[in-house]
Amino acid sequence: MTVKKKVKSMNETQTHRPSIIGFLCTWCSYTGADLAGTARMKIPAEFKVIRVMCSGRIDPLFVLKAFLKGADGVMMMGCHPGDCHYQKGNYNARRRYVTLNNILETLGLDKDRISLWWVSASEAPRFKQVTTDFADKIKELGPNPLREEIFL
Amino acid sequence: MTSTQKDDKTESKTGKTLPAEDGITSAIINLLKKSLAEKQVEAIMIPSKVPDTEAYTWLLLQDESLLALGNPLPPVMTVQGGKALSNVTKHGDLQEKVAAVMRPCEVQAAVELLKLKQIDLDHIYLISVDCPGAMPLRDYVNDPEKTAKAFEEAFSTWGENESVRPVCQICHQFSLPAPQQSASSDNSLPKTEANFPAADLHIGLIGGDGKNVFLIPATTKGQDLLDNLDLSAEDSMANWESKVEEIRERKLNKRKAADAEWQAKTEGVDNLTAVFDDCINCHNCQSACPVCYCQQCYFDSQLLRLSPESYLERAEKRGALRFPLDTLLFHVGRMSHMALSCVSCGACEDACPMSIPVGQVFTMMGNKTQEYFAYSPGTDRNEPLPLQIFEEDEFGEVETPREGAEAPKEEAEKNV
Amino acid sequence: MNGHIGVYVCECGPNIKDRIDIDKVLEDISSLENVKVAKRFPLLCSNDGKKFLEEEIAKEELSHLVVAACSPREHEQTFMTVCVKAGLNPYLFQLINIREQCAWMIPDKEQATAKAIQYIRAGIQRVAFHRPLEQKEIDSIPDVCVIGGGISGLETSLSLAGRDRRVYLVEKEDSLGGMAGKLSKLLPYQGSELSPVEAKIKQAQDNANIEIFTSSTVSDVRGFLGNFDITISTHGESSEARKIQAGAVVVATGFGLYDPGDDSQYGLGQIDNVFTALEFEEMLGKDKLLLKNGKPPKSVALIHCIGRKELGYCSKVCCLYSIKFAHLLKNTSADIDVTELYTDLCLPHKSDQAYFDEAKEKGIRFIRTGDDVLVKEKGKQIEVEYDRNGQKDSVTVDMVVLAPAMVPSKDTATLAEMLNIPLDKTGFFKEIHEILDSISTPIEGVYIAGCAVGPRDIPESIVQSQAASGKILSSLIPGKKIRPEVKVSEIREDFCTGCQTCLSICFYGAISYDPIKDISVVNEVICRGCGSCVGSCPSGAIRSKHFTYPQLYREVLEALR
Amino acid sequence: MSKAVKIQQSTEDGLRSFFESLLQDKTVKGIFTLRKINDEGGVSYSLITDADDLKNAVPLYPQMPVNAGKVLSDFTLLEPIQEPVAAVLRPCELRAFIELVKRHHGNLDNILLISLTCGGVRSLKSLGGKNDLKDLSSYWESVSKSDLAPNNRETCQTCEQFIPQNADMVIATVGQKDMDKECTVFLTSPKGEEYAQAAPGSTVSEEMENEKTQALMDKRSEQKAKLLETFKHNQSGLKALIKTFAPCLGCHGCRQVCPICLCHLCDFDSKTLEYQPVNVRSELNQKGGLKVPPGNIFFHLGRMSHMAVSCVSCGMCSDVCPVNIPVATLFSTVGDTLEKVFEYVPGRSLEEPVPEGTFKEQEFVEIGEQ
Repeated sequence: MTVKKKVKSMNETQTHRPSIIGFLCTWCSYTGADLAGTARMKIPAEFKVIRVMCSGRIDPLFVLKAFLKGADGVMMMGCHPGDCHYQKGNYNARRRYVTLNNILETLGLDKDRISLWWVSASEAPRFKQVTTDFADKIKELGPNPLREEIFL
Repeated sequence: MTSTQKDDKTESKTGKTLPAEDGITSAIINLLKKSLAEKQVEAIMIPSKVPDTEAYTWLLLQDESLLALGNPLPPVMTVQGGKALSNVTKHGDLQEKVAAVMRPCEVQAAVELLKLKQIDLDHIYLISVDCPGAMPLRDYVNDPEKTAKAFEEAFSTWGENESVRPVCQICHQFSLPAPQQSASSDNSLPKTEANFPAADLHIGLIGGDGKNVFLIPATTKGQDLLDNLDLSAEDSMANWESKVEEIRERKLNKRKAADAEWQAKTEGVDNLTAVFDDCINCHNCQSACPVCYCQQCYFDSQLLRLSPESYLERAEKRGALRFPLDTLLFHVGRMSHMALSCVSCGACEDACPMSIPVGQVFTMMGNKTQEYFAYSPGTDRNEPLPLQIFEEDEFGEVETPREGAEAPKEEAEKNV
Repeated sequence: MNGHIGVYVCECGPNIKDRIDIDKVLEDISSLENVKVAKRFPLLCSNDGKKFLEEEIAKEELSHLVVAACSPREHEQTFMTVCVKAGLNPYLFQLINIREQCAWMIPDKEQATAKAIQYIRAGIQRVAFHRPLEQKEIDSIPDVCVIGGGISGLETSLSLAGRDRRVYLVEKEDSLGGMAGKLSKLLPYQGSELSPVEAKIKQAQDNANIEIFTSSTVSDVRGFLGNFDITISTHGESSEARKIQAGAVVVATGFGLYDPGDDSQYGLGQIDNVFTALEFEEMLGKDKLLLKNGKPPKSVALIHCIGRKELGYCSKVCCLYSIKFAHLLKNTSADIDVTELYTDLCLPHKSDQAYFDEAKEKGIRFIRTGDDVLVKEKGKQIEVEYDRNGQKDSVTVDMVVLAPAMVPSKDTATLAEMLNIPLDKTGFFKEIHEILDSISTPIEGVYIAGCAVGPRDIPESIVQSQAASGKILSSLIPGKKIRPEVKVSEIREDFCTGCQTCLSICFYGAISYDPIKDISVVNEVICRGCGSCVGSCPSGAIRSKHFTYPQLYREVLEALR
Repeated sequence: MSKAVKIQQSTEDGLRSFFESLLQDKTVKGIFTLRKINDEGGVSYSLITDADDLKNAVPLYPQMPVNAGKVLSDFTLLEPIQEPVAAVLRPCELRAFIELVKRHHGNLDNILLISLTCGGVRSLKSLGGKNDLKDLSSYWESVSKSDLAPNNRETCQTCEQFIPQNADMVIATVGQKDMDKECTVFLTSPKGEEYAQAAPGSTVSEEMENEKTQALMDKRSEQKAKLLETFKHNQSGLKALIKTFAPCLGCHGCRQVCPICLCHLCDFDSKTLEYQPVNVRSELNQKGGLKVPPGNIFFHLGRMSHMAVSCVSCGMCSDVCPVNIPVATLFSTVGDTLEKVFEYVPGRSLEEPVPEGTFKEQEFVEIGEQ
């Protein structure tokens, strides 16, 4: 596809709808999300899933990158502590989240746009609840100013 | 060298004289606006001022309103333009027509990087501007207002200004980068794609007294751009040319003097060592250098590391061993890697926290080696890098080329 | 990249067709860079569908395949098989979940369609960065390492050796037998007077398939089902380490006994003639059932449930052996006065009730007390104070025997760490499921048996050991190949700076350090591909295959459209 | 009370004669310390093996050309030192070295760690980049008065960890009135006491942390509080962050000199994170423009997420920044936050596992559950 066409089709989708990225561990949270779908639960359309093997795989740099690229919200999701398919990956995820969270807070950036949730394979209702609550929160926060920021 | 200058004079260039009622900056900005509006280019890369700050940075822009921040000739050179352009095109064609407005030495760097496959100019219009030099970055950071004022004066005192950076004071490539004595340099227009010099389009200021700017196409690409903008190059640029040559002569002489001075100051290892004494190995010079493009610098790599025992031995040989090790080896080694392509932009000197005159020393070394190979960096895209070619019967007299690089290494350890 | 990507959207009956405007989807994506063909199909997971895809891959000479259908958990494998059949590396394929996590989640058809487009665009971007990956196959080792030489360890070893498996039996004490070996007599109704433990030890020693390591511990374990590298350290005057390989590990490390502590209300170690059950067993064994003054006791109090309240679980065996003690005491002299103080009676087996009734007939007193029992000196005798339905009461005796609860044996935590298997809140090893699968752990090939899992009596331990053996015999079949994880981590050598943070992050010990190259090295057979090490590497030297930075970054970019 | 050696010479001479005796009776093979390299007041770290060369040693010179922790790490990276060497480091340099050793970048074997109660170092910036440190009287005067020395690095003015941990010996400077007459060295480990036997002085026992060091501590804490306030006002928030880093050249000198940044090939300089044409286009189209080179803030925040938890606040980064970005202020402020969060003090102990390599199951339990 030529650049011109690409530019056009991108500009069409420019009218800003909030975008929330969810990094989901495949064993618990992603399964929980599937279950929510199977149960025909209504999940915010702006919530987009990126599947990883373990919440421990979620490199803080991804989250940071997504945040700086203008994601209105980023959710890290994994198995509840003690239930990790790989034993302890989610504990690492938690530490990395805490690190990032505190960096953003100290620098006075929108730390609330980044969140971490434990959602098990059977917790479809919880999945619906946390995604919906977070989506509402993001709507309150409004669009991520970084999306338009040039001098990054 | 001067002979080539004369040849240039014989055939005078043509270009387009553009009135600049509201000053040269707005004249150039309007030109860029026009080319955006008329879809001649899809984006502009130009130094711009970050809102609410005194800081300049490169901006690649599509939204013409952003041009308000643009300044084709900011008082300082932040990131070297060639490096900046390489940064966004080294992984391939941008597929967007971009007009990149740069200082001549930045254009030169871009051309060197092209030869080194570190940049993709397919959709890029390189536009150079007559450059009065740049102010020392440290001065600007410490007192932007004062430094900016001082810079304004540089436009009236072409080639004579003392407040611009030392390397700028002796820079002879302040205008359309011209080959020195390279065979392929034939400055008659129009240039064919097969043989173009550095910039596609040059913007002359010298002789315009701030009331006019001159648009001088240097390649067919540049010429087409002007034609499509209804700015065909019909006016004679003789006046501009002669003034440029005049200044160039003066600066070449200054440069000779400076080179001689620095050669004396750096003669022998002890002197050279003294110059780099204060070096703290931050390697800012290397990372600021446009033609130091290595992903992993050899001198940062583990390759030079030794066991503690051998460090101790080396120390005992001399009573004391300086750390970090091989500071001088780094500079001399880097020199040996890039001196031929050094465009004397002074980015290294600006970046040095210890105010080591690294730019001036490298400029001197650069000149020497470049003259040696009759090579002038970044002025002709088709001129091959000397170290990528060789003639079997050249330099018969030279015995062991590595000696030069080795000796200082040994000495560097001493520093006592 | 100039690839030939084929994109196929599954209607999945009405599931996707009715909720997503597939034609709109196709229109949008068919024009994208590198997309050779984009089509729809009624049901791709059907035989027709699979056949269709197979033909398409060949016909269109696809370099990459993208299928937009259901969750990868549903049919990723199905379509990967199709790829293999069609001669396309299955890792050059991406399944986009537009059913569960799109069509079924978003009632609004327009929104659902828009999101489906985004997901598929992301998939196309991602798949362009996929690299072909190869499925390795390695031989499995049928041998088994059994940790713990108690009744469970012995039973496991014997039943495995019986099926000609080589067994490495590791016991930390200098002799086999464990706790059960210390019992003087089993309950009379449980058969012969001669301890069956000794019989089993003998059998094990005589069995050529069993190699016994006494005074030894397992000091390192790496690997997974079919492929464990194990180091056994033998202590003593000449301590040595021996490296063995095994296909499975059985942890049968038994239990320890609750220590109420010197300052407890039970006077243990303070008052003469207060003994623990184990000390009492030894006296029985030596047939020297005497007080400190050398005289036989005229009255004995047996206190159950020591530590039950503190630990929060019943140890299941104390009641029975206390009753056993009572019987044995009565057998020594009929007129000895025996009192049993318990808070709850636990009589799990069919013969237990009769055994208890028999004890009562023999005149043994059973008193149900509250939790607070106080043992104190009273002249030459011992007074045991307790409350009974809220009434303070006491009994005065010559000897007190305490029945302390079973607790995890002391090296349990270290072993759990080494084997990466969890403990539960009681500190015993945690089973996959207390009821449905009480001998498996989250680590394939590592099993737990006997009191290592929690309080068990001998029959239960034996049954568990046999169960563990059965699991191993049915899952670890000689000659059967093992297929290790494909999507593992790899080190980019020139980036690695040797800080070894990843070593401490990897739970599987899959990463080791190469001092020559001064870099970390991933053992691709052991690595499970969780990718936790990636986020821990400051140099970005670790890449997790099939979840690389560019691959995930494409998804991020598209999600932000 | 801790043991100390008193030498009846000026502190610097005292140290020199101590080092001399160490070298002469071969107790150590070399002395690693700051050393004059020219008459313009230039200094660099050197490994001195020849006793005669000690005249050039300036162990207390208030300047940090490089973080010595980084140098010692390079020195011992391949293998431990075989024969004893004495090294003089400032507390933050020692902390950096410990952090590096924990990351298997260096080895403490056979190094006699000599540190000092640190009055801070002068910022290279304050010298206009020139190494002209001949006149130190003002510096030493304020140190003896437990004052904040003029022209010190900002991180030094706010440093509350100027009393070293993990050292074998500690040279007393803060609040020392007569450093021109006497040299006091505290012996803070058995190793230190053993080596001190070579020292030409009398053993006394004194309080290393006394009201004088406390006085400096108070001033620094006050300064730190002030800095944090101004930080909250000037450096906090997106706009402020962008302003702060607007002049950044992307030279990554801050990373190059950072002792904790140990990667020999930084992820942020690698192809992985470089912009492909498609990224450039998409951002250009999305925003109408982008800064070149791109990813500036990403680099700084990313680097932060990698090393801030171990930041020893030595201030090298700010000092080498050609455009005066207060890098150190930002990083050490974030470092302080993380220090509290993970209860991890960089360089405090060799035993504490590095935060990024470990976790506690019982920490942050509320997170992710609500």
